[in-house]
Amino acid sequence: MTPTTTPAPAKAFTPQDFHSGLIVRWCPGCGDYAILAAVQKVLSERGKAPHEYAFVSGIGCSSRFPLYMSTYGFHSIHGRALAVATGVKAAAPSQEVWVITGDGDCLSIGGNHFIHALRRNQDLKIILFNNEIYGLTKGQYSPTSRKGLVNKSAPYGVIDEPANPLRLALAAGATFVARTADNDMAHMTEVFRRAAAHKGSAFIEVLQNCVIFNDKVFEEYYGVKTRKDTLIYLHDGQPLLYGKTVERGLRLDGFSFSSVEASGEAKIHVHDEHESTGALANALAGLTHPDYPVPLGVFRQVERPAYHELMYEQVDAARKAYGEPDLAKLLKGPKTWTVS
Amino acid sequence: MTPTTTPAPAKAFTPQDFHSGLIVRWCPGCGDYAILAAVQKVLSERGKAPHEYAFVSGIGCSSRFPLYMSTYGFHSIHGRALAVATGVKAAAPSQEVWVITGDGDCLSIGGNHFIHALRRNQDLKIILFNNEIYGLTKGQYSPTSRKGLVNKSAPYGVIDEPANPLRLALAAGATFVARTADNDMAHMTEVFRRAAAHKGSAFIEVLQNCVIFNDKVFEEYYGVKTRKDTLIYLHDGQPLLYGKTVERGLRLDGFSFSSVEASGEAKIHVHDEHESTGALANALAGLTHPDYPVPLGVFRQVERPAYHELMYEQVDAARKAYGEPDLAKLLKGPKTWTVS
Amino acid sequence: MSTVTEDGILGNTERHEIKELDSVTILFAGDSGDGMQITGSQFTDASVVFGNDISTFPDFPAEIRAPSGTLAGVSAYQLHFSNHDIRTPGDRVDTLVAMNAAALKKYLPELEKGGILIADKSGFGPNELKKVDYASNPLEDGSLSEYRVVQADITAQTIAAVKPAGLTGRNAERCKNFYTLGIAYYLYDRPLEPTFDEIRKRFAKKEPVIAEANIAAIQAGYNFAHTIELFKVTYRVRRAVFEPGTYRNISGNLATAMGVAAAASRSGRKVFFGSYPITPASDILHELSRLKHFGVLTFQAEDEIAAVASAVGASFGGILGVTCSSGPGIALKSEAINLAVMTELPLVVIDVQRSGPSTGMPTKTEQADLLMALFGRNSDSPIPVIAPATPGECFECIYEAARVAVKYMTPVMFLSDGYLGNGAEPWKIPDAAALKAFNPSWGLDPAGFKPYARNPDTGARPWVPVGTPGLNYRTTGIEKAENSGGISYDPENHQRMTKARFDKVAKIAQEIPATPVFGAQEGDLLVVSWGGTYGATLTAAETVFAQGKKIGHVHLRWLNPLPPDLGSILKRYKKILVPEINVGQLAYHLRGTYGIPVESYARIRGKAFTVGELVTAYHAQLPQGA
Amino acid sequence: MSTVTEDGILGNTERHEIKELDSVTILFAGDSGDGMQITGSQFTDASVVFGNDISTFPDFPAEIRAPSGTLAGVSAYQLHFSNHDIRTPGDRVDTLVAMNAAALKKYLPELEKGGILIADKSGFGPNELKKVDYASNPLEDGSLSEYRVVQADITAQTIAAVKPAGLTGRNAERCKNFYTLGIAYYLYDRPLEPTFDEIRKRFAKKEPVIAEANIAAIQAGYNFAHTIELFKVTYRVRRAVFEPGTYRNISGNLATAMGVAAAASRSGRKVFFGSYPITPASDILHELSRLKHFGVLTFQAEDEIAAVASAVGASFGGILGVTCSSGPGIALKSEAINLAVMTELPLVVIDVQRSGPSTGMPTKTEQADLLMALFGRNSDSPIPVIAPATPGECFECIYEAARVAVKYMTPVMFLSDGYLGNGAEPWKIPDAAALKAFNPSWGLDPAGFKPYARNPDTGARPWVPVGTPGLNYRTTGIEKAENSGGISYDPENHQRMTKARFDKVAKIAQEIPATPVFGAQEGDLLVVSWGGTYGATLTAAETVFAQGKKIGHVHLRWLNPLPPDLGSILKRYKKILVPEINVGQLAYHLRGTYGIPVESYARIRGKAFTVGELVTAYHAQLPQGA
Ligand SMILES: Cc1ncc(C[n+]2csc(CCOP(=O)(O)OP(=O)(O)O)c2C)c(N)n1
Ligand SMILES: Cc1ncc(C[n+]2csc(CCOP(=O)(O)OP(=O)(O)O)c2C)c(N)n1
Ligand code: SF4
Ligand code: SF4
Ligand SMILES: [Mg+2]
Ligand SMILES: [Mg+2]
Repeated sequence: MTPTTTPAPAKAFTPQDFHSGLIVRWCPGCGDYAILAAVQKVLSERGKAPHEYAFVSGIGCSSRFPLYMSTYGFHSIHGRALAVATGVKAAAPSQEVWVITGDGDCLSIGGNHFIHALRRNQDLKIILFNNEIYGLTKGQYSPTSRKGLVNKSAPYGVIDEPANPLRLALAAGATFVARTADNDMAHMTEVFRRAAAHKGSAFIEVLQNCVIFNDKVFEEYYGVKTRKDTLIYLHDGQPLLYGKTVERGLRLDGFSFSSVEASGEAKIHVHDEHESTGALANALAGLTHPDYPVPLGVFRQVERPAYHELMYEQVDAARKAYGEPDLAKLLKGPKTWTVS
Repeated sequence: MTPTTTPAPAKAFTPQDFHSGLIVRWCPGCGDYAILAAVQKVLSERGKAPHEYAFVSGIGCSSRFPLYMSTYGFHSIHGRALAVATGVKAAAPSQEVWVITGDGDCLSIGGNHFIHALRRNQDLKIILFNNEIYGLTKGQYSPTSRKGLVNKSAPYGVIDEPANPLRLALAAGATFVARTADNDMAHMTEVFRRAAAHKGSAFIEVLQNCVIFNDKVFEEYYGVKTRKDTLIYLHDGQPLLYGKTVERGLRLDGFSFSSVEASGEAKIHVHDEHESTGALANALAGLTHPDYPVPLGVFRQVERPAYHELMYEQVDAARKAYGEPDLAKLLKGPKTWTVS
Repeated sequence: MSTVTEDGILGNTERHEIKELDSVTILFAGDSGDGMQITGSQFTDASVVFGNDISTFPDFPAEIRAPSGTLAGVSAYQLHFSNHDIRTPGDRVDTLVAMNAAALKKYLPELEKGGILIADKSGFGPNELKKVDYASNPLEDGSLSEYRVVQADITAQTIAAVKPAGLTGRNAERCKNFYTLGIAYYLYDRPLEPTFDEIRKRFAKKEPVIAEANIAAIQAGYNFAHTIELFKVTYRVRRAVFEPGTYRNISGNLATAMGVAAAASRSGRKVFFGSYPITPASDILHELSRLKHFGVLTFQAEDEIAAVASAVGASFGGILGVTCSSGPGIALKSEAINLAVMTELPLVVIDVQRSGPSTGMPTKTEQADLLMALFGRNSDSPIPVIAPATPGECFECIYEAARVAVKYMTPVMFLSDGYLGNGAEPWKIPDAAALKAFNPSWGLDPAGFKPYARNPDTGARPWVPVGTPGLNYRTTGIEKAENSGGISYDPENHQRMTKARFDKVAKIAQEIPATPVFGAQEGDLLVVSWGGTYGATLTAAETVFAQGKKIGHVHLRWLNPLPPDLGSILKRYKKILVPEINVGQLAYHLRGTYGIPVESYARIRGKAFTVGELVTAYHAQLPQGA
Repeated sequence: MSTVTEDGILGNTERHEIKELDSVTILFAGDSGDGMQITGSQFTDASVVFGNDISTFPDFPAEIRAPSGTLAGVSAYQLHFSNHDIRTPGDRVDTLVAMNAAALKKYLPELEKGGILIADKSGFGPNELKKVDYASNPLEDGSLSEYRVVQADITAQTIAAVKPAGLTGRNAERCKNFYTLGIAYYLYDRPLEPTFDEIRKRFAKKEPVIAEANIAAIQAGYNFAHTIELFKVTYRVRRAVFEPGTYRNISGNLATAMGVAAAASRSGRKVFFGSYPITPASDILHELSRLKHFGVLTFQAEDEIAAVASAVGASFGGILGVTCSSGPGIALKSEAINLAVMTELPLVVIDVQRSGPSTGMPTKTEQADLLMALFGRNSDSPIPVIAPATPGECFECIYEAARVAVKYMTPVMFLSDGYLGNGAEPWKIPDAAALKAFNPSWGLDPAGFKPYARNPDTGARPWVPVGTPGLNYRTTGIEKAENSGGISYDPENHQRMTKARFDKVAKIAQEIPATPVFGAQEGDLLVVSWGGTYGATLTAAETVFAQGKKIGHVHLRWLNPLPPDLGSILKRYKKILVPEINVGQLAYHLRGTYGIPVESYARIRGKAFTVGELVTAYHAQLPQGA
């Protein structure tokens, strides 16, 4: 991932300036704390004041996030964060709108709004707190829960194939797709910075640990000790290398990747965030532990006009074509008669 | 596409046996007629009697389909065909359940059920009548309508990026994904035969012409005269060749295809319905006119246990573990006391 | 031929008798492809321009193109025009135009005995007769002897008439509706020129051949009727006396759309219109999509939930969210409407009601979503409900809904219906400049800003435009503490906030003027109506009052809150009767509110009341012989 | 130490006074992590096994793990146990266990003056005091002088007590709830052995250390209270007199789940349970997920709409569809419920009501979804509504709902609430074999099969298992012709079908037995209640009746249809009063149905009524001095 250069902030804000003052009420040890801190840190660097942001969420543990921000905030109803945010952005196109959502909120009840908001390229920064569980309702499986997981609503194990949020986002047409992890502050802040700088739908999956109902579900591959061998960090224009001593890499074989020794001969594939067809990002999104290293970073970043721009363009075009709105003329319509 | 060998029917049915007798009420010239005929033809060959099928639909022009079938049928509510079908299949696991849906019904209001039904690999044969418009409500744009299309609800042109149904189906984890066209009876019947034979979620997009509100929208590439040059027919294990004289083919360049002369040297990619990562199908699903030939046929076919099988396996396992259900014991629970 | 037009205007006085009538109902019926909606609208336009009062009722088939010749494929347009104030499209039909056997079969029961039937012979071939189970041709078997039947091979005559214009085949045949229009114009002594002008305006540039052919067809039909003296008597309905002013013809859906556009341009804030198409509400979306320059952002959402949730988001953002659907879609929106109730954001919810439950009869009308509007949300969730009485009133009511939504920071439900939405009437064009602007700025001072403080006059909290410096706040669907809006689980706070939400809606009563009562101001029977049954219920009440009965009539525009004076009005009558096109929802609501007996006249047939049945129903409630 | 257990059972007669009480309310309150729910349940179990009647009310924080020491983090369990029939968890608290300052702050107002307060000193450090704005330590500043305060460093003592078992640190500390339990057991003279057995059964295998530590903690608490004669007086509540039978303790949600399982195994058809988790309904899904061998297919859907639509599909398939949610989810289901109304398919909709509107106060109770249940769907859409009165009754009512759904081919709404769902009571275990089996086979003969023919006794159409040869049929949410079920837009058919759907629901009245009236059979005041307020409203009526007032009490199980004899019962009283935890929904429904005045006592505080406030409310409606 290429580090972004942030413009010098117009006014200096501290992360604390982005805190609403409400006591944060996640379980001690919950991954949500780190994500909150990362977002507040990134926003404090960007020069915009809190009132220039709006945070919109649905319902879930993660969805309480906006209440902890000093920005405008709407903690709405379960699954509808993206739909609500659509309206906020349309109403206030210069507002920077962030959406906070969970794997249940976004991919289960909210799945339809998810694919459509991405398809339209609505200018929203969407952070999916993926803990592979319904936290707030105390531990039912979610669409990202792994097959076989035993929990409250699946005492004999989950039989649903888990959803792949990144592949869905890509198929829906998202213009910015990334993944990061709650235990890597530096990586998180860098990904959030990149998302903030992107115009259009920016989708970020954060691997988020729920200490209560799904503890350590990512530990095997994102654990600090082993992660150099089990994760692969994506950097635009750089070969797909990983391993403690950067000794391994991904080689393209037809349509699939092979993990190979990064020796002189092996042709390690070079990451390209802007690859036109989206096939590279799709292939990377399909890599899972333990067969492959799990990719973190920006999978894809492309440009297309954002939805609110097109929406307002049509309004402006109509204004240009028909001039200032003339209500009296509208009411009269094409055909009238007069009674005196 | 490899032709399937249909087993000799136990009893001979005619397509007419699958007609409910209700007068078919689509607009004269509507593509829906041909799809109905194709389905009735395919079912008549398969040896199953009408009562062994159930057709479930939502609301839309296409969704009236089940009313014309002599099978069991449920013309339900807009967008919920897949959800309703989920229950039908669970209740009657030996019933063969087909779902008829439109681009609005399936991808707009029904989008969430779409991705989840495919993810779970529910054993449903899903035919999407894609006419890139809302027919029944008289011509508003749909999620598959092309950008810029002018219609009733977009007098200044559609600003939404169209959805790619096949890519969404693939990302959702569909185990059978195909595309066919309402003006090609032979191809349609072959694809439907293949879908019928598939166990698990089978998704088929049919390019369907709406003569009234979106006439000839596919004509440029599926028109009978030019289609050999503008479509490419997928055949498992065969190179991706097309053109009137089979003179062109698709070559893989990294992650994208190039259309090249099918001369001796060019390495034309060979289609593989079972390619493990799904990346090939995803790449094919991204090919659009006029840059590429539009693929028709089976993009992907893989095996995974179907949802109703897993569901009933758990019931059986529970029966085995706990024996015949003992209601009296359940009511008593672990701790009682007696008052005499 | 140049004199024929004048002839039309002057009337064919020399040649035959002209009878003056007070009002006439004509119904054009044919196959979906026969252009009956166009014929009907043209006749309507000619009548309004002439100066009649009118009321119309288009009746479409449910299918886009139902198979031709079938009952399901019949498309009809009913027009009632008169020399006085009328409010319904007519109980019974005076003249029926039937382009084929199916049209005749479906609508003959509506034709008055002795009424005129104009039939196109070519629509009564063996095939057409078989499709609707006619054993013999009714035009020939004497079964129509009680009617005045005019039959002609209209199709053939049309083809001949338009040939000179250069039209042949299917295209020529398509003009037959205009030929019929010509016959009808002759019969009812309508001027032809305005229609010719209209046709020229519409087609002349792009399709001059079509324009000429249509004109030729009208003229031919007119001449045919004139020349062969088809009718011994023709009819004339004089101008109605209208209030002075400029008028246009308007449908309810168009009036609704214009009302939303008016709210956008007069409120000082834009409107966000989030919608998902559904019959019979989609036309409002279509109209508004063309009115973007009025500050209306239209958003065709992926489903109804996104439609309403985005509208709520827009209202949070600071511009007025409006959403629009029919019954099934409104049901889906209920959870998100409740979010607007709880966060106290303005929102206008348009419900163009249709026949149900579930998909029901989507192209038919009903007024059966009242109780859903009042109660169709989880928990105690008050929202104001307003319902227009006529197509034209949709404009005023939706504007009022928007104004109240903003003033009281609440969702407002606007209950139109298929009958109002598609029906049309002459509408006195309101003065745009006189519409009260509304742009609340209460409570927006950053000093001491409290997002859930209440305006003492309205109970409303401040409406904050997102992005305003110093007013950053968070809201949620969770119960909130008074003033601060922070989350609160305190039992007494919840009690107070619940009360505050109800009080706020109750306060809207201060917007409702004194309720006018038609007829007896006290006495035996008070008829209470709401929504689209206004015309029929009032006309029937006029009839019965004119017969000397002690009957009064009240029509409600606001269903919640009810007018503050309604309770005392109800007490002045021995009986209360509520006629409704549902199983008795307003009757239940009045009983539920006032704890008094209320009778219900409930008919659920997917269509409007006739005045006749209501007169009978009123009499049944009145003392015998009184 | 070996004698202590016996001591407990026999009572400590020699050493101090034992006072007999009729009933006691004890409330355990502490931080979410303090294990108060376990303490409460253990005490409850000990009480039911001993033979008391009980009623409980757990009160969780909304957060999974709210920050410790805050008011929002307090978790409490209230238990009312007695020697006679009781129905509420108690108005006022006799003994309060407060593990920290927040618990004290939140629940002290509930403690009777003169009541006992048991406090863990270590929860009153400077930090804890600050978090809840205590300026000084109430345990020390004399502000608790009106109560009998027992304070000890429970944490430290627990740690010491469990050390021999091998537990240290955080794990040792975690046993402090058991230490408190020991104190409470001593105070109320409960036997220890059953709890020890229970603990051994649960932990001995997997975590023997934990088992021993917990037992040691209980014993230590007990000994502490005993040895230092903490209490001069201890209390004894004798066995209650129960109807003979075998009893268990049961919560409403568990009873509901078992009722669904019973329906699956006794109906002869499976049950499909489609649900999406939501507080406080999720436990029903959890329970049923473990009861698959009873023929319950559980399906955790992607959203509420899929949950209900799949259940409707299952019912079409031929097994009973059941769906379950709370208010916000029920709102989302309304469109699809209407599909079941229109297609006439059986469906059970479970609504475990919670405080609203919108997200409201999800962990708090309310009975405010009644009008949504009755009317929250587009158009005229009748569905029966049933509501259990007590946790145990959930079983019987849900079974009844399933039976009626199938017998009448209709959705049935089952209205439980958070108070019933989470609350527990002793429940006389019904005889499984005596549950009426139901498996309708009416109308399934292929000869003359009509999918929409009606059973003359019930108005129900046949329930066809999909796949049956010869019965293939199609259904739709569009209006259908009588008998054949083909699509029909005929106005008169729609009127008849609407009536048939209403008549069918009205016929369910034949399932309702005569309504028992408690107290005066006619007179000044009739109290009408429904749902979870049964216990409090009846107990208050008993009190007022015992005071010689002419008061009667009726509790409704069916809200639609209402009992056929209710109209005549209502007429026998001068006034009708409906106490409800909503703004007055049943009161409105009774007025709306009968057109008579009905008073409402409405409190919306997210919690149950107290008997005391109801007694006052009843008196306010009774003639003064009568
Ligand atoms: C309409 C509706 N349905 C269901 C719920 C209950 N509910 C609240 S949050 C939630 C799931 C939370 O899971 P997720 O989105 O993954 O968030 P997390 O708590 O894990 O952060 C559910 C089912 C609700 N509040 N509203
Ligand atoms: C809840 C609900 N919302 C909206 C509608 C209106 N509606 C019916 S069909 C339809 C779209 C049809 O489009 P599509 O699914 O593409 O089917 P087509 O008619 O093109 O075959 C809409 C919006 C409805 N019936 N119910
Ligand atoms: S339940 Fe899980 S996700 Fe929710 S706050 Fe606790 S640890 Fe975090
Ligand atoms: S409107 Fe279009 S899709 Fe619908 S029946 Fe007519 S041609 Fe077919
Ligand atoms: Mg989660
Ligand atoms: Mg379509």
